[in-house]
Amino acid sequence: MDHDLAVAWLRATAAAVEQRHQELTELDAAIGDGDHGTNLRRGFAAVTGLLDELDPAAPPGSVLTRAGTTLISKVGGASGPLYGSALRAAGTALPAPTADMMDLAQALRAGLTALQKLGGAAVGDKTMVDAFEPAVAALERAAFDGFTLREASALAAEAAEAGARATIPLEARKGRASYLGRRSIDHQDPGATSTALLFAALAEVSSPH
Amino acid sequence: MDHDLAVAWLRATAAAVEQRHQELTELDAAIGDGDHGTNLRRGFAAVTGLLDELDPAAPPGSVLTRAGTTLISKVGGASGPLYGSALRAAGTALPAPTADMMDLAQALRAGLTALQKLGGAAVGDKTMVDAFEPAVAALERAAFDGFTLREASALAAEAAEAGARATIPLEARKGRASYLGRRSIDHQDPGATSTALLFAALAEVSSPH
Amino acid sequence: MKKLINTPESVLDDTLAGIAAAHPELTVDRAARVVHRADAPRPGKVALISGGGSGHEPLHTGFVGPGMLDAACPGEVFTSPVPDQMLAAISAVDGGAGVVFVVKNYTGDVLNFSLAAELAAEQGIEVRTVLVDDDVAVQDSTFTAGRRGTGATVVVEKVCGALAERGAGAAEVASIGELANAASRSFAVALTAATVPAAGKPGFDLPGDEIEVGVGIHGEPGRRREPLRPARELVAEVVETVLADHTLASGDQVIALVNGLGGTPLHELYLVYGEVAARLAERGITIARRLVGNYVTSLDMAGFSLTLTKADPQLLELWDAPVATPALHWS
Amino acid sequence: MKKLINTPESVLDDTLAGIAAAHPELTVDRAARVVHRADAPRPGKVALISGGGSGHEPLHTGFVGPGMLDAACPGEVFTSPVPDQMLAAISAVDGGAGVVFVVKNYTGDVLNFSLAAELAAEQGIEVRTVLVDDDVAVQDSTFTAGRRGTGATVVVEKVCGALAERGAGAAEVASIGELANAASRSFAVALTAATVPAAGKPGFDLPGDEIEVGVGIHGEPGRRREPLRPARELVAEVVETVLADHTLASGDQVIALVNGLGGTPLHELYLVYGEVAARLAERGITIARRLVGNYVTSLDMAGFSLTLTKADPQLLELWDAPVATPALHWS
Ligand SMILES: Nc1ncnc2c1ncn2[C@@H]1O[C@H](COP(=O)(O)OP(=O)(O)O)[C@@H](O)[C@H]1O
Ligand SMILES: Nc1ncnc2c1ncn2[C@@H]1O[C@H](COP(=O)(O)OP(=O)(O)O)[C@@H](O)[C@H]1O
Ligand SMILES: [Mg+2]
Ligand SMILES: [Mg+2]
Ligand SMILES: [Mg+2]
Ligand SMILES: [Mg+2]
Repeated sequence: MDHDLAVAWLRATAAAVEQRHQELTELDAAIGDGDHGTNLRRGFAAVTGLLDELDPAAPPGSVLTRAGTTLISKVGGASGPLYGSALRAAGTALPAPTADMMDLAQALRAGLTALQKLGGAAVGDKTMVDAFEPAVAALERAAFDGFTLREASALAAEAAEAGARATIPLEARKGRASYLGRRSIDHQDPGATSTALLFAALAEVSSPH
Repeated sequence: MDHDLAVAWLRATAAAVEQRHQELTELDAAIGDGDHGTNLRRGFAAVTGLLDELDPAAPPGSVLTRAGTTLISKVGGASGPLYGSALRAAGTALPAPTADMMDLAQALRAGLTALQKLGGAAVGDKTMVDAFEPAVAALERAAFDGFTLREASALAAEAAEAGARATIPLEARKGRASYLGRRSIDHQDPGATSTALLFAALAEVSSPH
Repeated sequence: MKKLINTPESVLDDTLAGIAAAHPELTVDRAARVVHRADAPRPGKVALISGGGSGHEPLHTGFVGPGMLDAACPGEVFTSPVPDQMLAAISAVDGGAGVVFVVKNYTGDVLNFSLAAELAAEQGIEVRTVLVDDDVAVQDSTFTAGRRGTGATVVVEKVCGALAERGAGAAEVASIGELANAASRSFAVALTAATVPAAGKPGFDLPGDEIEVGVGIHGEPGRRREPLRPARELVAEVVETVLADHTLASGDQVIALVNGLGGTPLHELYLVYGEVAARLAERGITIARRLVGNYVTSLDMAGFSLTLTKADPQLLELWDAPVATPALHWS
Repeated sequence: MKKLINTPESVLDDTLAGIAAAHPELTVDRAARVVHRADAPRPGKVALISGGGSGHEPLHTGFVGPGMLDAACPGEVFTSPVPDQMLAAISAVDGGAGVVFVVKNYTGDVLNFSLAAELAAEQGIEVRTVLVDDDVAVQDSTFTAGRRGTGATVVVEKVCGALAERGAGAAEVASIGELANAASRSFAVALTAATVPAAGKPGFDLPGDEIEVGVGIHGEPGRRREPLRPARELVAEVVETVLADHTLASGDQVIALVNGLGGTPLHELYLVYGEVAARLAERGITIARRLVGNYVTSLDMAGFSLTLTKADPQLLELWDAPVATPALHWS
């Protein structure tokens, strides 16, 4: 991952959020407070603003770190600090000026660890972790198997998507949805859904057009 | 009019109000504040309570006066003082122990005068006066022509009913409906409608069953 | 109808039970339906009494206390009180120095308070009445019942109360009330209709995105119905409407009341206040004092009213005087 | 959606403009989204800072002033504030005697305030946090995010503010806040759902005569849905529910808050308070102090919450201490 790819990834995520914020908000309305799409939209609009002004020489890690800081400053809610801290930790772990597949997988693992440390959620708690963890695991496996970024990110996107869908039958144990107890069952977690968008965006920008 | 007829008249009015309070309230909702039926229902329930406890020797005038006082004490709104003062003035004017047709007509004229003095409304202002005035005028004519109470009160009831219906095309100039200006047109005045009930009740109790 | 009540018939009594429990500093006579200062009567002090239909809380019960009303007479919901209540209030709070009624200009209120004044006069008690009629939505002409009394009631009760507290005579108290009323204009906009408990359904239909412009506090229909617009435009128009009927010029000071009608949350009222302040600033009018909140409500109606009182040093000084009531409290 | 707003995006900023205009005694930093005492920082005084999503007004901005908060950080509607706001608040009001955060227990609030505390620590500023979690509708277990913070926030901010005003240290201020929180339990009932401006429609469907029992202040669904009942029965059940989770016995004293959720008129809240008082009297529990009104709202939601804080002489004394904020004001 280099500067351009990091920027492209964040822009593609911003575009996906812009396009699907209503869906995210509706998922959140069902088991949360109905603002997840609005929150991320506000955050990624600010990230887009940041990217527009960015030094083209900035290493990819600093792109992610600064995007994470922007999310923390703009999103609020649970998802802002979680995504923000994840991106910040990932960015900090990413070597400059370019990172290979294994570097990227490790950096995103570092991001996930930060997210989990802050939020305290494990896989199965019906949160973004349920999409994030399998996506990172898929990246790690693919890196280990020597896959290209295109192949690896496609696998990660699939895994994130499957993880998001797998939250449907779960009972939430973290975040606002946990107040619902068993009534959180049969709803897809909004944060896991936006995580799937994040990894789909990575796959998208990693494929030649 | 004697004690029994006065009591019967008020009871018949109370029954009519109880039966038709919703209609009165709906008329008031259209051009007022939607409480005319509720107001009169509360007032006539109290009048019924008064009648239950009344000295059987009380002259008819005192029955009306005390009923008027009860309405003033219980109804509130515009209609309470107006009907209450009208009944009080009529009762005061009624000779004891019995009143003939002319006495009754004159007493109700006194009641109407008190009502108009208090409220300041003239015929055509779209108020209870529009039903009250023609009813009293009909009674006076009938008394002059030597009609029986049965005949006279039937004519008065008809006149009151016609007067109430005649408020429909009028623009209100008194009371809450006057705020509406031209938009008060095409609605029947609730107070005129309840006045029609009052005179219909008089006709009802004046007819042999 | 969704309301936190027991039965429509018992709303007033049950509310009074709550007020009695919540405010030990007030005396609540549930039988007579009078709320009055516990320390009344105060010898030598003019007794300031108001009242009106319920459903406008905190008006009037929430304005009883030192520096404001001596007693309030709450009627049934949206129905004026009966003269017996005012007479009971007089006998509870009359300190022998005269009685002043503050009456909102509605036929029912005017008739019931004037019967009460007549009956009091028969007992040798002279009553003066301040009539509040500030709502510019109604044309004040011989063809109407005249302007309705709305938000200015708060200002009138406050300044009369302050003057009465200082031992002023009844004529003086009534005349400052008349002055405050004459200096005040109000206008209201409803986003939804109020539901009277006994009626069980909203007083009028307000479909989709429509609003009632110039509504009365009993849900009396307003000047017109129109689509809801952004607050900035709507408030600009409300300010225009109030000023069109006012004698305010650049350099003048006002007391401003942005009042919620009951169902509108505080953050919207602040937002409206911000727009009001901006529009008045453009015209060089200074808001010297203000209230933002629910003061003269209309049950659960959503919407707001704006009251502007042209303020002179005397009115401001009386406005600032200490007050200790459930709804207004400063020292 | 019928709201007095300009655009859903500008609600917070426009509301802050209104607060700024209405309260010259406060400093409103619209860019930083911080509302703070104009006389801050006060050297030697612990800085008491709170905040949370908007839409709960007067919470928290209405509790800024002498005797209560030094600063409030309002987030977007129903969305917790971001750490930048808390850092800006600290730099505006930190008098060098320590900082205490009052945080309602929601994941978003907890995370953002704790990031802020971390960042402050990096600047050498130690922050203590009082977590408010009083809502008994949520089971407090490792399988949930824990109890939500609701009405008790008012009590916590009041007593912490009183102690801070007297020059107590940060540890002492935080510990009285924890004590007040531990002594408090709340429960809420919604008659209608709130509409978040950005969403444009009610957060949940509440058909016909149904109510949401145990609702959260962001419209989080409650324990169950059931038909609306007369206030007497409903309140009796709410009182039961709160007491079932409390350690109150006959002879105890409480501070009681009957709080409107935004769309419920004051007369209904008084009626509810009357029922609460009657139920507690039956059990020999004395309401030593009380508030009846809109304090912790949920936009335009109709309904109420009940908070009972077991009161000891120290809490009562701090409750009675002077306070001068837009929403609480006594001397
Ligand atoms: N403790 C947690 N750990 C990880 N993810 C969480 C946690 N709490 C909440 N989330 C995620 O955050 C999402 C909600 O984000 P958002 O709606 O933006 O915040 P809020 O709940 O504050 O309104 C949830 O769907 C869930 O995936
Ligand atoms: N000034 C008046 N003179 C005569 N009748 C009046 C006057 N004002 C109102 N009314 C009558 O009172 C009726 C309304 O009574 P009601 O609804 O009980 O009182 P309110 O208007 O106070 O709610 C009107 O329909 C009208 O007939
Ligand atoms: Mg959310
Ligand atoms: Mg009426
Ligand atoms: Mg009425
Ligand atoms: Mg949120």
